[in-house]
Amino acid sequence: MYSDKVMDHFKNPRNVGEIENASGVGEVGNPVCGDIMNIYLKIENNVITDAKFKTFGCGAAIASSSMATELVRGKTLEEAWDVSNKAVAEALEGLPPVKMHCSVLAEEGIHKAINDYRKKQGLEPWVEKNPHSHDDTEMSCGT
Amino acid sequence: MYSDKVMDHFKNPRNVGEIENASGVGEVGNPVCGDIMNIYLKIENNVITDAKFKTFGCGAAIASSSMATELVRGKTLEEAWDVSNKAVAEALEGLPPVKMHCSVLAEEGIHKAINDYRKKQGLEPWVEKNPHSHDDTEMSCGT
Amino acid sequence: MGATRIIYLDHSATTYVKPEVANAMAPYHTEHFGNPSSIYRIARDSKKAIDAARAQVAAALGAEPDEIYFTSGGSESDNWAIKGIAFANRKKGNHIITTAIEHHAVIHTCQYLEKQGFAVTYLPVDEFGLVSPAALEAAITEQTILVSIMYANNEIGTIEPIAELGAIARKHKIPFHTDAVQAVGNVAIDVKAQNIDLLSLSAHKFYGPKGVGALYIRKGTKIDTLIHGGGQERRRRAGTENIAGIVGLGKAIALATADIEGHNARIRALRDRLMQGILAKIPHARLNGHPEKRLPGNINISFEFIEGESILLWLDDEGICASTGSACTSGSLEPSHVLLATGLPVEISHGSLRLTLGDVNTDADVDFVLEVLPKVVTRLREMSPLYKGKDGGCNVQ
Amino acid sequence: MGATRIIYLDHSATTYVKPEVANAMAPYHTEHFGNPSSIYRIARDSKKAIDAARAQVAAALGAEPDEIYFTSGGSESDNWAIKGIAFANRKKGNHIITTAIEHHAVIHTCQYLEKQGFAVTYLPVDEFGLVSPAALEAAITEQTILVSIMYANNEIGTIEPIAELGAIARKHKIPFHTDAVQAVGNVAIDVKAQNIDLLSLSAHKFYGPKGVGALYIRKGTKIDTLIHGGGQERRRRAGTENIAGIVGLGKAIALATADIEGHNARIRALRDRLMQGILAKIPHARLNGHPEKRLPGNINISFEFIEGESILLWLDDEGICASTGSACTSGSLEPSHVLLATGLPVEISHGSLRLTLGDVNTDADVDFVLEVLPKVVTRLREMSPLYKGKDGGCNVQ
Ligand SMILES: Cc1ncc(COP(=O)(O)O)c(C=O)c1O
Ligand SMILES: Cc1ncc(COP(=O)(O)O)c(C=O)c1O
Repeated sequence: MYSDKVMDHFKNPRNVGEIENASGVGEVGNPVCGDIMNIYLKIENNVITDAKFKTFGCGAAIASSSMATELVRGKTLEEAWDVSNKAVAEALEGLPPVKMHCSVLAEEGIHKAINDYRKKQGLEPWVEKNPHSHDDTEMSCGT
Repeated sequence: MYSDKVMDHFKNPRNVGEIENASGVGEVGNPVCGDIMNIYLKIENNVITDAKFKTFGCGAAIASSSMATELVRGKTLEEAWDVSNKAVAEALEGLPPVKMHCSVLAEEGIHKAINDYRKKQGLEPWVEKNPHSHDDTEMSCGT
Repeated sequence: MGATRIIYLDHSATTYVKPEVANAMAPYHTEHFGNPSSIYRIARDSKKAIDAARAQVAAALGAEPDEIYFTSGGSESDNWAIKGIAFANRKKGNHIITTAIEHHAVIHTCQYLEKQGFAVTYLPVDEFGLVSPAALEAAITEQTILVSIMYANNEIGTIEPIAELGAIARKHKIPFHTDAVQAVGNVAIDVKAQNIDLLSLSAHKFYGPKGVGALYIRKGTKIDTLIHGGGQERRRRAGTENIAGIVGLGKAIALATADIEGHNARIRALRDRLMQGILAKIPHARLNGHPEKRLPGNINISFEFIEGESILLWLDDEGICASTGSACTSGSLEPSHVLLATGLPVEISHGSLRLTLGDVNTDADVDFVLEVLPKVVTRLREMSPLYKGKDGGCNVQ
Repeated sequence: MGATRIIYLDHSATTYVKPEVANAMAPYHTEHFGNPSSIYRIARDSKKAIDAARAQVAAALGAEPDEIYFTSGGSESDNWAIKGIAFANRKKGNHIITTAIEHHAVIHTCQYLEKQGFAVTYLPVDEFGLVSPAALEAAITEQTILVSIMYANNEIGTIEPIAELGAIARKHKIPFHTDAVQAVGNVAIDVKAQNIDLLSLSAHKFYGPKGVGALYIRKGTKIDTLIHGGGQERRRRAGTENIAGIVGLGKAIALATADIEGHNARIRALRDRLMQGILAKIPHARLNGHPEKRLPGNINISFEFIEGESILLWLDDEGICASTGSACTSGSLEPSHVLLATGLPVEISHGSLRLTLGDVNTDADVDFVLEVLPKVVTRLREMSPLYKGKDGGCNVQ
């Protein structure tokens, strides 16, 4: 059901943990849906220098968190903002249709963490370009 | 599906043929139903001295004709009249429920041949004691 | 009980499972037994096996794998197609068109729907068992929601003009179902080219196991589920999958459709020799079905003055397995509705014999039947009150 | 992909076929393949084999052989029982009573009937998953035409008071169906003593093949046919019989019911050690289902702060086959309707694990799971945002 890449990121998740005094934190999902992701970003000079996560969820949720934190590390905020759920899923060599919402959650987590940082900086939060219609998710709790 | 006795009477039918100038003939059944039996009796001094048949029909129809002619040979007309379809079926060690009507046909054939004889003799035909309601036949063409 | 050698001439009733098929199935009972809906590896093996079989079935029909749904056999497929379409489209209309010569799995289902308020037209057939496309066109009304016409008849072997019939249904935007249970492996099928929206098949008619079949449902077809429950078969047919059976079906359909023409040529040659031999040797015998448009292995002949079951019993005694019509009515007293629909008189239809050849049959089998059958017919005619001698008159014609 | 040894703990999803069963089935594919409806000898062998299997099933249930109908599995049996009774009694009433914890084969069928104009009451259960006889009695109306209550639950293993529930339905002259798919082989069943009018079972849950099951229908019960067609199964279930499957079902049920108590004692001992070990070793874990009234092989435990699928994936990596609930929903995102019905909060129900033991399991298996599972739970908790340390507070309780 899962690609080898998903299984690798599930079994050896990168960047598990919290960042103390993180520059931005994104908490998404809810326990009723069976998925919660907390994304922690350390941001220096507009660049993400560290990214960590804690996730309650299925294999795809854990792998998506792991991959998303990998993908945004070292990126500028603008670049990180553009990391889409599709990019996360592709980097994982695909997700089953019923699990696509996990990659969406990861994208939302990153966005939320970035905007948390922007708010703390007194900046306008960025607006979702195309708020997820979740077209590509076969079913998705709470959407 | 058929008992050994039925198969024996089917494969080695007794008394196949016609009797020239038979004392009584009984023709029953009809081709639309897939069964026709012609019973021929030779009667001397109120006793059936010969009985033959010709039958168009299934294995049970042929076996029933064979057995019925066997059973009435040597009997008085009164005794022969009392040979019931059940007696024929029992002598054959049973018939499948859907095939019970074949034994009924045999009984009717004998009765018809006896009454044919009685009519030729100027006698009242005997009346069926319990005209077959065919209760015991699961399905029966034309009844 | 004379014969020890068995000559099986009832392949349309059911076939044996080919050894390659049985071998393919075996590991899925004891080894790869995981429930394909489960998450762990041994279950994923089951899932893969089912996907592979689905691809095999799709390839055999010119369909996409996700248009194939596994069922428990031809009867379930027919019931699902017909009731599923009927109930899903009830608001659109209540009229169903089928034919007078369908298998009971279609006819009895339609009769059930009649009790549920649907109206059913049973198209007539000509003397060869052919359905007329013009008659189909004429029968269509505003209310028509389904056309179901069998691909090839199980009793007389007649092959219907499916592509043409399908085109008419398609033109009127009415879903077109065909019961192809007897056709698969004998006729090249292409559901797209032939305008087929739903197609039923059953593995045990082409050397696969009994109790497994499939329904092809063209993408986008609106159909109710027949067996509700778990999410198997993309939520359309519930029930833990019969993995071994499905693997067997896949293997069997791949074998059966690998070389249809070569297979048919061999069977047809044997069949023609047997058929012509019988007609030449036995007087008062008449071929039922179409002379050319028929299944390669099918022979159906009526012998006047005698009854079919008694022929079967004698043949069985000689080790020859045959039937009077479809297997499921061979225990019944009713004359074949198919033969009657071709206009055969009832009394003659009682004397019908179906011989259906398959991959096991040989020239020796044909010779043996040609030796035995005439004797059986003669013997039975001699005790028939309808038969007045070889050339004499008779009271049924 | 670590493990090479497989520890199968998902017997409620499906079982392997026992070698004795597979051996009994084998000859019916290639050798005794005749269609049982046919007249010749090789077909009569098939017929005899089916009759023998029917007698085996009847004996296991305390029924008469002619009350047993073979089907393609538990889902078909459930669909047939429920739709068959509903449609046959439509004129009498439109009300059906079932429970909130049925298998989807029952629930989705009832939901379909709701769309067809029937009204369905889903009886609640207590925290252990038990249905209350008083609640059943109270739910019955003049319109009630069917009561369907499962014998034992497939997720949490709770065994319902079937005889008592059946007696209430009987008193009101309402047909009583029970889905006994998980019960056969684990509980002694006597349909007469337990007032059961219809009972569904499926071979692959007791070491028989997949794709074959049975429905017991008490003599005199008014029920419509689900699969129309040929005259098989005394004209009530059409389709060429899955002879090999039916023979396998017969053999498997005979084996499974030969010594239920002995079998249960062994399984229960293993199960209890595993269950108690898990609860002792892992904090914030809670047993679902009834402490005593449960299937001998069933364990269902919720682990707070973590999600079930990720537990399964780790266990699979160690060669342990398990599930979160029923197999057919393990790919789904929805929390178990059974756990929710027992009052478990949604967020905790996501972290549930079902382990179901069977005849292959050993003490070594139990030891291994007790070694592996606590590590898996710890690992996942450590990356869970909900978990605040072993004794710390947490935001879901
Ligand atoms: C309680 C229950 N009912 C019905 C079924 C359906 O049986 P099958 O998968 O054989 O159709 C199952 C198992 O899947 C079950 O556990
Ligand atoms: C034309 C046709 N349709 C349907 C069926 C039913 O198939 P099954 O017996 O596999 O249910 C058969 C054979 O029995 C058939 O010949």
